[in-house]
Amino acid sequence: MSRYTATTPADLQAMLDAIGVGSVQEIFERQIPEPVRLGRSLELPPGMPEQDVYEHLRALAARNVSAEDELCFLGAGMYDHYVPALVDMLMERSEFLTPYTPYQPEISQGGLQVMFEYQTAICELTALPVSNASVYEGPSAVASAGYMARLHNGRSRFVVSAGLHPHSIATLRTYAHGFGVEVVEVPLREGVTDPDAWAGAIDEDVSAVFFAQPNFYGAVEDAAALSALATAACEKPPVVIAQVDPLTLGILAPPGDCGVDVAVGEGQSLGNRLDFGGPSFGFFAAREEFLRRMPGRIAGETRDVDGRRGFVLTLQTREQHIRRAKATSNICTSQALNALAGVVYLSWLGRRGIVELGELVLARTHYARQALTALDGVEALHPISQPVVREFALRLDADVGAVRERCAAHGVNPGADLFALTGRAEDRGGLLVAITERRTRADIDRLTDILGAAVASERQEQAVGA
Amino acid sequence: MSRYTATTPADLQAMLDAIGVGSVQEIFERQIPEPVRLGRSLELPPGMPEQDVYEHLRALAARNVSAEDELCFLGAGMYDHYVPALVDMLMERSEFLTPYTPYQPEISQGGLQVMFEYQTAICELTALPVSNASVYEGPSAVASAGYMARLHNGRSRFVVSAGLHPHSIATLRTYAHGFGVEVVEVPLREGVTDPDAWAGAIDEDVSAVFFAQPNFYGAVEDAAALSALATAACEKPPVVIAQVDPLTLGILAPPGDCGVDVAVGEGQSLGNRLDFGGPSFGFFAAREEFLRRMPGRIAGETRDVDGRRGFVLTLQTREQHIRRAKATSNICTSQALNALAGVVYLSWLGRRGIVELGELVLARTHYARQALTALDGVEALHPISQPVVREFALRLDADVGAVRERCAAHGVNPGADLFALTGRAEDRGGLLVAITERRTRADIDRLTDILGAAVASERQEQAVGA
Amino acid sequence: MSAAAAPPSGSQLSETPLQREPAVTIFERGAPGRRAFQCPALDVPAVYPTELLPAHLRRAAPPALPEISEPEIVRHYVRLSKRNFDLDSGFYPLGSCTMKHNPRLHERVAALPGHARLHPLQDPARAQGALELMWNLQGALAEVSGLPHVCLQPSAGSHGELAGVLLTRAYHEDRGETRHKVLTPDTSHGTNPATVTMAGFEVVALATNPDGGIDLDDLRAKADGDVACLMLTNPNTLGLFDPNIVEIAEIVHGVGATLYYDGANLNAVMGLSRPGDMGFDIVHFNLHKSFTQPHGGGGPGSGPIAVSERIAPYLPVPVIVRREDGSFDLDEDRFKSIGRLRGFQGNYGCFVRSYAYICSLGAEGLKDASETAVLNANYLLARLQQAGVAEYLPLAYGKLCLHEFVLSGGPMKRELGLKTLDLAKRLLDHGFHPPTVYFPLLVEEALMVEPTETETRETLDAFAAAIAAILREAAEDPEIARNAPYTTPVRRLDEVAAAKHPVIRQAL
Amino acid sequence: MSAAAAPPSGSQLSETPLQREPAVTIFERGAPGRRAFQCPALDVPAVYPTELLPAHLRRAAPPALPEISEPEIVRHYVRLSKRNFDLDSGFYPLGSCTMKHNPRLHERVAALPGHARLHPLQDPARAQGALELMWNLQGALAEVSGLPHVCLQPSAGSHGELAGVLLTRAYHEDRGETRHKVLTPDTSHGTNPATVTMAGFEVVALATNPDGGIDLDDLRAKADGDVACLMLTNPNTLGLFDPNIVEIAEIVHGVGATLYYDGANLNAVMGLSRPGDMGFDIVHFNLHKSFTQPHGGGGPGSGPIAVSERIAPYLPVPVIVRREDGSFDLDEDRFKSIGRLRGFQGNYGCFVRSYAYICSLGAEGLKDASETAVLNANYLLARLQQAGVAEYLPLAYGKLCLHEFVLSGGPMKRELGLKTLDLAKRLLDHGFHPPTVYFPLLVEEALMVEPTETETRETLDAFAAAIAAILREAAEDPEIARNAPYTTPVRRLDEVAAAKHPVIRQAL
Ligand SMILES: Cc1ncc(COP(=O)(O)O)c(C=O)c1O
Ligand SMILES: Cc1ncc(COP(=O)(O)O)c(C=O)c1O
Repeated sequence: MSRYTATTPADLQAMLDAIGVGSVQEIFERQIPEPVRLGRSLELPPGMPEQDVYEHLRALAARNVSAEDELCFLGAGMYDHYVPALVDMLMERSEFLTPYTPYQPEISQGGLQVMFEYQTAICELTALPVSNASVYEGPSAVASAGYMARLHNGRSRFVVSAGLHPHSIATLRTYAHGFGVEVVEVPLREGVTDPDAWAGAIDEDVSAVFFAQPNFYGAVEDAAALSALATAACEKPPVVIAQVDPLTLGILAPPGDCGVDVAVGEGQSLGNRLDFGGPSFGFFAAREEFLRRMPGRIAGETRDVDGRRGFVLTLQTREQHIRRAKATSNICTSQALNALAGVVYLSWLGRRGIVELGELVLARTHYARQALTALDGVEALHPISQPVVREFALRLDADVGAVRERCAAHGVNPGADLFALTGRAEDRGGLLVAITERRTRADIDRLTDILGAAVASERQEQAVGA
Repeated sequence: MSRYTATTPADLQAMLDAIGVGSVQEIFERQIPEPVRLGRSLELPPGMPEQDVYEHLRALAARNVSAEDELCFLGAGMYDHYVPALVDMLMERSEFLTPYTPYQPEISQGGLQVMFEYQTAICELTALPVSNASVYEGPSAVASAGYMARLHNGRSRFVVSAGLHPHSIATLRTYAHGFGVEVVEVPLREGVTDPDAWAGAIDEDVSAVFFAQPNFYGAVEDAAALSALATAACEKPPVVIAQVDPLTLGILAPPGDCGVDVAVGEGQSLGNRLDFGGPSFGFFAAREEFLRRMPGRIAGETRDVDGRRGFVLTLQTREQHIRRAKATSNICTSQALNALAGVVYLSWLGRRGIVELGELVLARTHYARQALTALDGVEALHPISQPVVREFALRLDADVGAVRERCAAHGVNPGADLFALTGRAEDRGGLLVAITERRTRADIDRLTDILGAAVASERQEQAVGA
Repeated sequence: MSAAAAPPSGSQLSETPLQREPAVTIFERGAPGRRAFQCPALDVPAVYPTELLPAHLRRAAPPALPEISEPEIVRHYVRLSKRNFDLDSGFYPLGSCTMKHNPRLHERVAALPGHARLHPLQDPARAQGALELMWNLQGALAEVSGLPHVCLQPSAGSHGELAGVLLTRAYHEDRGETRHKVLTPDTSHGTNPATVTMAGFEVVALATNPDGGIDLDDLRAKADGDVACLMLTNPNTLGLFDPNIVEIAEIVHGVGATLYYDGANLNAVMGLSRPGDMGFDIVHFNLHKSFTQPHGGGGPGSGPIAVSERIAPYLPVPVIVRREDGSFDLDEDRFKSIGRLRGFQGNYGCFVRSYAYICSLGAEGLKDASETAVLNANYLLARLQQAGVAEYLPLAYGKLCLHEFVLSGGPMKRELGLKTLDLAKRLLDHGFHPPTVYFPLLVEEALMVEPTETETRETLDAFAAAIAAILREAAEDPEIARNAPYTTPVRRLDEVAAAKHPVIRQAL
Repeated sequence: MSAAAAPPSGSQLSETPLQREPAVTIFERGAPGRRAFQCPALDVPAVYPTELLPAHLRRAAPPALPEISEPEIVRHYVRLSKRNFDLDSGFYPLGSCTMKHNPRLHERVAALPGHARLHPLQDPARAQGALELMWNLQGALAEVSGLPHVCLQPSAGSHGELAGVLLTRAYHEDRGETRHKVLTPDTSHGTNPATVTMAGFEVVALATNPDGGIDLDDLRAKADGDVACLMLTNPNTLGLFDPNIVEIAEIVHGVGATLYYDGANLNAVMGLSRPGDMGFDIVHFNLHKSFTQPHGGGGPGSGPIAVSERIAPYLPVPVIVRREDGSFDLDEDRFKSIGRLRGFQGNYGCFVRSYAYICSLGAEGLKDASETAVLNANYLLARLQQAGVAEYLPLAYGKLCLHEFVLSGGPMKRELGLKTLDLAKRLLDHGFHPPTVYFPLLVEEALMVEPTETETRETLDAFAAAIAAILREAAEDPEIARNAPYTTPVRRLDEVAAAKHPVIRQAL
C-alpha cells in the first residue's frame, strides 16, 4: 500500500478469495513465464514522502535560471509572454485537467465545447475555414501538414524556405524521409525567402511548399507573393503551407488572405508557459478541401435526442482508431489542455487586445532594434529596411558565446545564438533578440547597456589577444 | 469600464433610460448631499494591467525573507509545517473559495458538510463533545471563551496562567476591559504554572481560569492537575479554559480527558500557511452544557422534505443576526475556508499520521534541545527535566538580538526573542526554538553550528568590549 | 461514489444526479489502515513519548480521524464541492455582502512564497516588503475613507466594530468620562448591537423615518451625555444614503459622542463620498466585500479600521511606523492603546489580495466600481418595478437607491400567498442565488438585492425575468414555489428538528 | 446564465439543471467594447504598423475574437467545466488508458518558476536542474524497461511509435537493407498500423490464437526478410501477457527484424517484468498513463522511448550527455541520428510530473502500483463473472488477466437486446465513466475494463453492482438502457448528422 493505493490487508484477503488465488504473486506467476519475470527489485531510490519530493524538485528548479530570475530576451519559437492568472485556474480545474479524450460526449460537453471554441478562434486568427482541435506543437505540425499534402497529391518533393524554424525543417526532414519525400531548401535573400530561387524550385513533382511568417529571423515575408509564385509556378500547383506566429496575427495579414492553403504553428505564446519547451500545442488550419484529410481530433456541433445543442468528436473516419493503416495521421493523445489555455487566453486578450498587444510589441521591437543597432560592433544581420514585428536578428562583431556569458553575469540573457541553431555560415555572429509585452523600455535600455558593454570588452580582449 | 466591469456605452444608455436618469452622476447627486460629495478624484496611483500588478507584488515578496528563503526555527504560535498540495487545490476550487456564508442550505451542502466534518475532527482531537465551525484565530478565541464564561456565570475575574501566549493574554485583557472583567496573572514556577499561586488565585468571583497546553515556553503543563485544582478551589468552580496546540494532540492527553471545560486554540498548524500571521482559523470546543452559548456558526445534521440527509446552520438563536444585542457573540464572517484546510489536512494526516507526526517532532525536538543546550553559553531556560514536545526555551549568555543577526547573516533564523514577546525580566536572554517535520536533523545540526558560533563570537566581543 | 437508484424510463426524472447521491462524510469513508500521509524518516535517535512523558500527560488512544487514501480524499471533497453554489458559477445578489468578482490574480500573488511562507515574527528588517504593502494599503484605505489613521488588525467587520467601540470607550475614559449607551438605528446589522453589548455598553435603538433615514427627533431625544457613540451604516441597509448625515454628525458630536461608520456598504461610495468628510470618527472596512477578498463560504475576512486624530492614540498595537531612513517597523508600546485584538498583525493574506485589487483599479477604477455598482442596482430596481412585479414587490423606501435596494414581499404574500422565502427558494431552481431575505427587520418580508458592479446587463435582465416568471407562475399555482426548490442537491431542510435535537458531529 | 424553463410541481423533473442550461459559446457572450485585457503602457516612442508595414502585409480587420469582461470569461468556463466528467470526481475504468489518480503535488512542483518559466533555449550551463531531472528520468525509464538508452522527446505514445519505426528504418538502412513490411497483431491499437503507414512501411496483420496471444504459425509464415519490425503490446489489448514472448522474439530476431514494444500497458508489469528482458529492441512509454501525467481531456502527453544498444546510434537529437565534470549538456550532432521529431527537448512539464511520481513511489511503490492494478483488475473481473453477469458478459479470452480485461457483450446483445453501447450509456446514469467499448475489434461488442491501482475495493464493488443492476433492469425493460443516458448534461447525440454536415466552428 502506498499513499496512492488503498488495499488494506483485509481488502487483500477478501479480494484474493474472490479471485480464487492465494497471493498476488500467483496471479503473475500463472501468466508471466518465469524467464521474463524480474527476479529482483528495480534499482531505483526508495520512495519519498510528499514534502521530500517537493524539496527535491524545488532544489532542481533552483539550479535553473528562468525568466523569473534573469532579464530574458530569448525567443526563437517560444516566448516569455504573461499568462493571466485565470488561465492557470481553469487549467487546474479537475474537470479540465483530469478527464481523458472525450470518447463519451454526453459527459464531456465541457471539453468538446472548448475544442469547438478553440477551432473557431484559430479559424478567426488564420482567416481559414477549418481547424482541428490541436496537434503536438509547432515543428511537428509542419511535418504533419507535409504528410497531409503527400496524401493529398502523392508527389515526391517538398520545397522549404530557409526562413522556416530550423527545428521545423529538421522535423519535416525526419518525417519526410519516412514516407519517402525529398526536401529541398530555398535560401534567403536579404533576410527573406529568395523569390527567384523559390519560384525556380517549384515544379509538378512538388507536393508542398513551406515558408514561415514572420520567418525564423524575425523578418516579415511577403506571404501573398510567395503563395502567388507557388501557384503560378506550374500547372498543378503544390499545397502552400505557412508556419505562422499566432500572436502576430493581430497586425499581420492572416494566411487565409494570402493564398495559403494550410497554416500551422506553435501555440505556446497563447497562454502557455515556457516549461523548457513543452507541453504547449500546435495549431492546424486549412482550406475546406482539406477537412477530411486533417490530422487529429475535430469537434463538431450537433443535437441530442431531445434537440439540445451539443458537441461530438466528428469526422473520426480520418482517425487511426477507425481507419488504422489508412488513417490520415497516427495522432491520438494531443494537447487539449494547452489548447484550452490558448482559447481562454485569446478570449482574455479579445478582439482589440490582440491588436493592441501586437502594436505594443511592434513598437518596442522597433525601439530595441534601433537602440541595439546603434551600438558599436552591433549591426542588423539583414537590411534594417526589412520589417520585423516581435523579434530581430543582429550580427555582433565579437564571439556570440562569450558575449552572452558576459551578459549572463549581469543577469541578462540577450537572446539566442543564431549560428548554434542554424549552423549556417552566414549566421556566424548572429544574435536573435525577442521582445514581449513583459520586456519594458527600461528592460530594453538595460539590455542595450549590458550588451554594449559586453561587446566592447569582448572586442577589446580580442584586440589584445591579437 | 475596467477589466472587471462590463458596461459598454450601449449598455449604459439603455440602463440610464430604464432608470429614467440622464447620467450616473445624477443618481448620486439626487441622493448624496453636495457637501459630502467628494469633489476630486482619490489620490491613489492609477490602475495597472495585471502583469504590472504581478510584478509589483512579486517585488514586494522578494523583499521578505520567508521560510522558503532561510532555515527558520520561528514558532511561538505559528509554525512552518508542510501543507500538502491537495489542500491548496481544494481551497482554490471556485466552489469552496467564492461562496458567501451558507445562508441557503439547499445550494450550500458542500460547505455545510465540510463544517460538520470539521466539527467532528475538532471534537475527536480535543475529546470534547461540541465544536463550532471556527472563530477568527487563537488569541481572540481565548478572549471569546472568556466572554462565554462571563455570560455563563456572570462573575468578575479571570485567572490567567503566565504560560498563556502573550498575545492571548493581551487580547483577553482588551476584550475583558470592555465587558468589565478583571484579569489576574498567575506566575510560572520552573517553566510551568505555579500550582500554589494558581489555586490561591481562585475564588467564587472567578469566572474562568486559563492555561495553555503546551504553554508558551514549550513546556507541557499538568493539565489534569490544573483543572482539578481549579475545581477544588471553591464551591462554585470557574470555567476551565485551555488553549491547546492541535498538532500535539496526537501524543498529549486531550483537554476533554483532563477536566477542561472549553478548549480553544490556533489552527494554523493544521494545513494553513504562515501568511505573515493570517488568515488561519481558531477552533472552539466545549462541554455539552455550553452548546447554546457558543460563539460562531454551528453546522447541524437534518433531513430534507424527501428524507435526504442534509446539513444546515443550526442554533442560530445564539447569533447576532437573530438575537442582536442579546447574542452570545458578535462574530459573523469567520474562517470557513481555513477550517476547510484544517479538516482536509487532518484527513490527509489521518488517525495514525497525527501520532507519527507528533512522535517525529517530539524526537527531533528532544534531539535539538540536547544539541543546543550542550553549546557553551546556551542553557535551557527552565529545568531540562521539564518535558517539551515541539518547542523549547533557551537562555543565551549573549545579547539575543545580536546573536539572531549573526545567525541571519548565515541564512538561519534560530527562533524567537522571548523577552521581546513577553517583556518579562526573567525572559531576558531567552530564545524560543520551534521544530517541525520540515526541519531535518541536518537542519538542526546546522542550527547548532551557526548558533554556537554566533554566541561564541558575541561573547568574545562583549569580553573585548568589557 | 456511485448513485445506483434506478432512474425512470423516458426522460422524466425522479431525482437529479446530485440528489441521488447520498451525503456521506469523510469519517464514513476509507478503511482501517489506509493512509494518505507518509511520515518523513526518523533521522534522529529514536525516542518515544513513553520515555519523555509521564503517562498522565500522554494521549491514551489516537483520535478517530479518517483512515483514507489520497485519491479518496480528493474525490470526496471535489464531489462535495459540486454541492455548493458559488460566485464563479452564477449571479449572487446577496444584499449587504457585495459579492463582486474575485480576480484570480489575487490568489496568484498571495501564494508567492515571499508572502505565503513569511513567518509573522520575522524581524521587521527582513519583512520590509510585507510592511510596505501594509503601509500602502493603510494609506489607500485612509484616502478612501477620509480618515488619517488606519489599523489593519481586525479579522472581520464585526471584529472591526468591536475595535471601534472599544476605542470609543478608551477615548471617553481617557477624558475621565463614563458613558453607558450606544445608539444604533433599528435598520442596523445584527453585529452592531451584539458588538455594543460585548464591549460593555447598552444598546439604544433609533427609529427610522419614512424616507428610510434616521428619525432626527428620536435622535435628538436620545442623544444625551450618557451616549458614547452612534453606529451608522451609510448608505444604510436599505441602500439609502442618509440626507441628514451632516446634521446627525452635529447632534452626535454635540453631546460629545463618537460617530461610527459601518463600512459594509462602502462599495456604494468609493471615490464619491467619504465617511471622514461626513463627520465619522471611526470606520471599519470589509476587505472581503468592497475589496474582493474571496469569502470562502464564511471567511476568511478582514476588517481594518480608520480613525480620526482624536481616536488615533488608542489604536490597537502593533502599529506600523515608518522610520526616518524610510524603513518600516512595528511599534508595540503605545501607552494609550486598547491593546491587542488578536495575534500578530492581522490577516495579511487578505491584505495582499485587497492591495492587489487597489493597484489594479487605482483611483479611477474604484470610482468606476462604485458608479457601476450603483448603476446596476438602479437598473435592476427599474427592471423589477415594471408591471407584473412592482405590485407584488414594491420598493420599501425611496425611489432610487445606491448599491443595493430592499423590496417588500408583503403584497406578494397577501395577494399571491407567496412568502419571500418561497420566492427565494424558487429562484434556486432558476440557477440564481437569492437576495438577502428578512433583513432589515423593519421591512415586511424583506428582499435585499445587491447586484454589484461586476455583473453584466444580460445577467440583471435574466434575474429580473426569473422573478417575473416566478410571480406569474405563482399567480397560477403558488404551490409550485411553496414547495421549491426541486433541482438542488437537497430540497427544503428541516431546520427546526436540527435545532431541537442538535446533531453537530459525525457519530463514530 | 440562468435557466428559466419552468420546472414541474412535485419533485418530478423534466430536466436536470445542466440539461436546462443551453450550450452557449464564448463567441455568443459578451458585447462589443467589453474587455478583460488591459494593455501595458506604451513606454517607447509611438510607432504604428502603418508606418512600419506596407498595406499588403498588414491585417485589414481584427479577428472576431470575443469581446468580454474577465468575470464573464471565468463564469463561462467554470460553468462549462461542470459539463465534464473527470477522474477527480469518479471512477474512470477506461481500458488501455490507465486513468490512475493524478497527485496534486505534481502540479505544484511543475509550476515552480524554475521549471515553468525556463526557456527551452536557456544555455545548458544555466539549466542544469532541468537536464539533471531529465537525466534521472531517463535512467529510471531505462531501469523500468530494461533497455539502456532513453530519448524523452516524443510528444505522446503515437509519436513515440513513429520514432520507433523510423529508428527501425534507419537501423536497416544503415545495414544496407531495405525492408517493406511491419507486422502487428489484429488486436493492436490503431496508432500502430497508422504509424507504420506514416513511416512508409506496409502493415501486415497477425492473427490472434484462441488463448489471445499471437498465432505463432501465422507469425512464422509471415516473418521473412522483408519484415522490418514486429509491433507488440504486452500485455496486449486483451490484458493478457503473451506466454510465447520469448519464442516470438527469437522468430523476429531470426529474420533480422526489430521488436517494438507498445508501452501503453506498462502499468501491468512495472518492477515485475521488463520489455528489454523479453527481447524488445524499442519501447515507448506513455507518461500520461503509467506515470500519471494528467490527461487534460486529450493531452498533453509524453511518449519517451527506450532502445537497445544497436538502435542507440539512431536516436533523435538532441541527446542529454553527462560530461566528465558531472555537468549535463545537450548533444545535437550525432551523424547517424534520425534527426528531430519536434521542437526543443520534449514536453518537459510532463517530465517533471512523472519524475515526481517516480520519486514518490520508488522501486517498491512502482511494483506495488502494478501489483495493485492487477489485483484490482482480477477482483473486478471476478465480481463481474458472478451469476447474473457472466452469462451476458463473458470474458473474451483467458481466465485471469493482468491490469485490464475484455468482456464480450455478444450474449448480452443476443439475449437481452442490449448493445455494449447501451450498457455504456446506461452506466453514465449510474455516475461511472464507461469502459473502452468496441476495442479490440476482434472481440464482439467488446468492453475493455481497466480499473487501475488507485481505486478502492468499495468503488469496484459499486461498479460491479451497477453493471448487474443494468442487466437486471434490461431483462425487464431493455428500452430503458437503449434510450440512456437520462441524467447527463446532454443525452445521446446525433454523430451521423455531425459528420454528414460538419459544423466545426461558431458562425459569426
Ligand atoms: C451591514 C453589515 N455590517 C457588519 C457586517 C459584519 O461583517 P463581518 O461579516 O465581516 O463580520 C455585515 C456582514 O454581513 C454587514 O452586512
Ligand atoms: C495500446 C495503445 N497504444 C498506443 C496508444 C497511443 O498513445 P497516445 O494516445 O499517447 O498517442 C494508446 C492510447 O490510447 C494505446 O492504448
